[in-house]
Amino acid sequence: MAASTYSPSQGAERRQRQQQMRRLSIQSDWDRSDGRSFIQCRPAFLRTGAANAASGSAYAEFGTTKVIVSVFGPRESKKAMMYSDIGRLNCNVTFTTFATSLRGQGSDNKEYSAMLHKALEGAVILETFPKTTVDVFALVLESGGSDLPVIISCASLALADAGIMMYDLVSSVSVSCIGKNILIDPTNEEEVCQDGSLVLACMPARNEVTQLTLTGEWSLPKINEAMELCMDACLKLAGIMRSCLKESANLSN
Amino acid sequence: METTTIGGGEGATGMAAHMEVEAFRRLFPLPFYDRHLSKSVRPDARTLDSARETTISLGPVASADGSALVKIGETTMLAAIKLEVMTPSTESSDEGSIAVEFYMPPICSPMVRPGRPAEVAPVISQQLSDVIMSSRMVNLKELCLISGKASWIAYLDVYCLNADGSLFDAALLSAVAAFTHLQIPLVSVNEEGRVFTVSGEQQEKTKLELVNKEKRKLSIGNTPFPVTCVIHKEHIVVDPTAEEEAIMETSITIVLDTLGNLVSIYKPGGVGLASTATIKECISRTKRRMQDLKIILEEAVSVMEVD
Amino acid sequence: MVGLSEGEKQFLRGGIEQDLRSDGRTRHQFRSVYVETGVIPQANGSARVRLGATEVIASIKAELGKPSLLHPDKGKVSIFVDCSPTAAAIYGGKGGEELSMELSVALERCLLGGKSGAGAAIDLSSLVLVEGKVCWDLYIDALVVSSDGNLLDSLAAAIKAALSNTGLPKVNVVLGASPEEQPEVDVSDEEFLQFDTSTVPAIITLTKVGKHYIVDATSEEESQMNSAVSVSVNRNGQICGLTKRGGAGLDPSVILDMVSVAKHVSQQFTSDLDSEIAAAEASDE
Amino acid sequence: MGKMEDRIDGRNANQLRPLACSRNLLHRAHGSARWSQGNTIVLAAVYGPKAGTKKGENPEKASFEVIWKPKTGQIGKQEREYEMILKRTLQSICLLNVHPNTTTSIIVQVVGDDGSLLPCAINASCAALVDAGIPMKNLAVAISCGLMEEGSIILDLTKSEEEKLKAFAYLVFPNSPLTVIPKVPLSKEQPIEQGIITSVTRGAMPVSGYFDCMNRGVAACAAISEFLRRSLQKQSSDDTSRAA
Amino acid sequence: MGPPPTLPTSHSFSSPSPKTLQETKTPFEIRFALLSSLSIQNHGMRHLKGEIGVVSKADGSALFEMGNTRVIAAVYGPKEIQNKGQQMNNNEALVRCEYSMANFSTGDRTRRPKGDRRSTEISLVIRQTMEACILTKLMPRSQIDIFVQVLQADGGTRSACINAATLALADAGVPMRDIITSCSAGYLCTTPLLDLNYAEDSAGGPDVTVGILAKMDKVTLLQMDAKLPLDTFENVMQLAIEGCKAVAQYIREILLENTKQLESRRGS
Repeated sequence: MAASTYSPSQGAERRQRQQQMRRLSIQSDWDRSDGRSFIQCRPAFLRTGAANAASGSAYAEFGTTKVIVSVFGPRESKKAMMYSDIGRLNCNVTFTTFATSLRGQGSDNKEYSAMLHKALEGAVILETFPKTTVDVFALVLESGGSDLPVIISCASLALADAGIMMYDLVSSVSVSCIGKNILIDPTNEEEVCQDGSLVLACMPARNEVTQLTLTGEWSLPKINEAMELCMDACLKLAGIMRSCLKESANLSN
Repeated sequence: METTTIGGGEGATGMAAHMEVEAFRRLFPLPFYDRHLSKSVRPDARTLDSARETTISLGPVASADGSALVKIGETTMLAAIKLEVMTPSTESSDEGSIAVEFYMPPICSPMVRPGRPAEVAPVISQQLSDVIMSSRMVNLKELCLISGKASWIAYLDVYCLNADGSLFDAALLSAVAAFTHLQIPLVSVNEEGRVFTVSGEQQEKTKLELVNKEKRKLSIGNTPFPVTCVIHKEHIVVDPTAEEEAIMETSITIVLDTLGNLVSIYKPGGVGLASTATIKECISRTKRRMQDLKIILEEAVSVMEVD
Repeated sequence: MVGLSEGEKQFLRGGIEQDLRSDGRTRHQFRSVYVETGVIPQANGSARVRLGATEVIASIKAELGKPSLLHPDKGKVSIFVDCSPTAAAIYGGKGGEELSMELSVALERCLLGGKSGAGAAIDLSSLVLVEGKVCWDLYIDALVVSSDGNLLDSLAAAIKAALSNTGLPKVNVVLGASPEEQPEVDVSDEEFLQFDTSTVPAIITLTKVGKHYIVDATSEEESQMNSAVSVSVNRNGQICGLTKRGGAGLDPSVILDMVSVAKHVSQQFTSDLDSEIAAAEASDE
Repeated sequence: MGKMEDRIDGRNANQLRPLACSRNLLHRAHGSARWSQGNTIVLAAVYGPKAGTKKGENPEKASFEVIWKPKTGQIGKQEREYEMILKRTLQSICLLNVHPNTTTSIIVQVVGDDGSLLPCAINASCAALVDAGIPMKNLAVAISCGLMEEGSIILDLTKSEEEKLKAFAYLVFPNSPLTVIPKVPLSKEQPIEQGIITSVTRGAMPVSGYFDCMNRGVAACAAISEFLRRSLQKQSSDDTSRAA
Repeated sequence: MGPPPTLPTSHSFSSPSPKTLQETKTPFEIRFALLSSLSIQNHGMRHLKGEIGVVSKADGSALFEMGNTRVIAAVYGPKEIQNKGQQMNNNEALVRCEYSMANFSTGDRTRRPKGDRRSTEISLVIRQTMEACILTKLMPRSQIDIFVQVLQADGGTRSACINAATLALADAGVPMRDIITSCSAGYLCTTPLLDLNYAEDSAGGPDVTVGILAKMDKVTLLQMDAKLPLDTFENVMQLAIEGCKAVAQYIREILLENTKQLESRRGS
């Protein structure tokens, strides 16, 4: 045995996944486990001001995916940094040890940190805070699928809450490709058996894509279809984000 | 200009007449608090011996076996317990174990940066595990599955989501609440000796032999409840905020259990000294606060049961 | 870390606008690719690829391992890219870690397909020897020795060349009587199985400078980019992965256009690369 | 004074293990001391005050840093806690306004651990600070008190006693100016006015038990501080003293 | 890979049939070949190969091979000091060195973290050795970075790195008082052995690494592990010095050849 302790649910989960995979790959039409249609997102719950120690913060809950993002700054850059006449954006994503079904290490997720940075850097007007750094720290409390898009959307909301200048809010949505079908906003179980995935982050008001990643095998028309689906969902999500910001602004007035 | 925080009393009070409150608070924090305390009120309108509003909600993390979210004022703690199976050591073959870890992720405070864990995090971590073990809140024998073969190890991970003083109080309270909420999964053993979970329907279908049919909940006896006080001159300030902790450096944490035993008196140095009378006073505050916390915890549990 | 003067920048941008880049190439033309295989004798397969002044080495090592619990019918492949400080002084210390991680992730995304394994360049199920018991673990290690832009495309080409150079020894597995017993493994040192690399895609990075996009950018050209899109295209013209780099946003229609350009360019590059690999293999024999 | 039940090592409940303190052992350090209580031995070295404070410390005061070196292995959570307790304890006995914007480092090397490690380390660091000439308000004296099952109290616990006992406390008292004037007994009527600097407890105990510990602790600390004072006053070249 | 160059000088050092080693493919075969070479008990040096200018973006670079050990060195600088905190002395150039091993450089694949103890130690050794020959006083307030990357490790990586670094520094045009070359020698089965490979090195015998300033005939680096009687040690060290001299001869030829090429390119 490799580890001295183990989670007793491993076996059951494996069976469940295999069953699901078999089911999904055979059928072309099925119901999603949470009753949504293929092009329906999970209900989104967004709030700003989740942690008052930060300059700005936001909490996002999409189904069981729960994320808190705090934004600190603009504040002094690290001493080792060289002079820069534009500001720096520093992103860090951490998962709690209990975020996933198997207990994790609770360490930084470098890959997501880099992706978050790429998705946001095009939207933040770095010229407005020269020589300083804005820190965007995300903590995934629970991972329930589509984690990265939720982190990105939540982070841009937190940036807005902190009053950092941006060209537009960044909203992000992912789709999974399973068999012939394209599923929007996939859950964990769906992500495990996906054949391909596409994550898109965009600034809807400017119709610009700030980040796009794609895995699996895709044809050109299919990419087109998935991107349109995502852009559409991003636009709607941005609307929800905007009303959340307005709400908190009204409250503080 | 003389701005020493220790002796700046007179100069500061003299200047206070022509100064905005916020500026005075920033420049002369100690006289600012002194003047408040002398009138038995705190900047957030609390009296010296009242704690901030405390809420407990159980089960916020679905992927954990037990979890709780505790807020004391703005201080927010999320505790979750995940159960894993281990082979018990030969000395305590019929006992499980508890592994406690306390995290301060960078989101909780501007002082914490990624890659450099906060200085106090390991200290609180150690304090938590000491108190949980000292109080014998959890009977480790209840975590045993098959004597000598398999027992539960409860990984208790407490995350500070927002740090605004009295971190240990919130952390211990969330840990206690998470243990109260803990639901032990039904398990069975396969021929290789590995333990695996059994869902309800599976059990009906296959008639697997269950290992722990009765032991689904831990019997939590002797729940420990903490109160942190700041000692400043002759005042005892209950449940300090981060600002109060930073300005008035001496703090003392008292943990009592429901039987009235003293689980811990923790006073790591500090300028102020704790005399017998002070400690007695703190203990009586703790007793009062314990009654409130008990009710809050019971209410949280009853809300869960209604759902 | 490329310091260019205003004049140089203008020259570069102007050249790209007029479809004549500073080294004489057109916008959609690759630098000549040079492949050498079998450069690391202790690896199962290895290759060195040079694109202009960019030089990378890839090595494939195969070890016998146990399939993961979640995928008992699949072998494991992991890709690690390392940026040697020799390539640029900023990769010294921990400076290269971020880029190394980014390249590793991008390569894994392009070569290993979706989570279910669909669209993977390397057929993971072909790596399994006994289901749930024994499989090959492929460790793909790549090293950037010299860097002059377009690292991702060069790395993908080097990995493809290294894979076609790879021979996995034939293995005879004798299962033990009880399920707990470790199976006996007999590794042949004479018979080798070749890898089929026809499904391995090529990565084409399109760098957007001004209004135009160019392929195979040098580091000077990369310093002028607004954004870049790396597309991995396999022989059938299917897209196997896509990564966007650079901060500036792109219009969705531009992205789609870039993808179709990449698809077009990939045909020429793939055939060039394949013939280079074949030539290298022949000289290696 | 309770039952005089003999302990494993033959001491009675009130008896401390043999104390030893030697100073100025290390050449490079500005001050150093080795303190032993039986087989628990700690070596403390003081460097500083050096210019500047670390980030997050108040630059208007002198700041301290404590580095704990375990006997073997890596520093863990327990050691980090000890570092913090030691730092705050020492901060409270030093005059912080004398050298503002400086940092004094105290390196604590555990040589032997046979229980009462934290009290021993506090005593050693205190002696090392005196040796380094760091301005201090008063000395701090630390003691461990264990609470027996039937309520009696034993002092200066060994490791095996710490493991067996239901509850024990590490207490740190200031050595008050009272002890400077010899032969003024701490009478029972006189309450402990100066109070405790530091308190760390393990295990649940009745509230009265804790106050018993405090009473007994303060008496024992008077003896320890007497020893400390004598050993610090000795200016012999050898500088080593041993308690009977 | 070009044709293996024959060792130009000193007939006493015969090449231990490098061809067979290079043609091998699998780790098993390599190990077998290495072990068989062990039984030959060769006194000679493995074949050498040096190449200048392998990294185009670097100010100076070189590839150096000693048998199966193959390293690349790149030099960046002299340039402005990046981190002022590292500056020790205002009157001298700051020399930095970083040694790294590729994941695939050894037979057993291991993922090694950057800056482990071994590589820190070797970095320090190389830095101190190179500092001895660089005229640091001529370049005050500047910094020279030397990066060495091991592509294949088969014993004597330290020596190969120092030789590569010398070539790279010369390529970068960094002023040096002399060229430093290095070679190792060991003592196995009562025979002093020159230029140990991995199998010989791991046999547990002593390993003496020597670095010399070739023209000045001075030893700047001397490292040894394990025990050796004093008189034997002298023999082994002498052997290593002979090896260094042979390497120096070869390096000089490469540099000369390189200069000639530069000259002809400029002339045309």
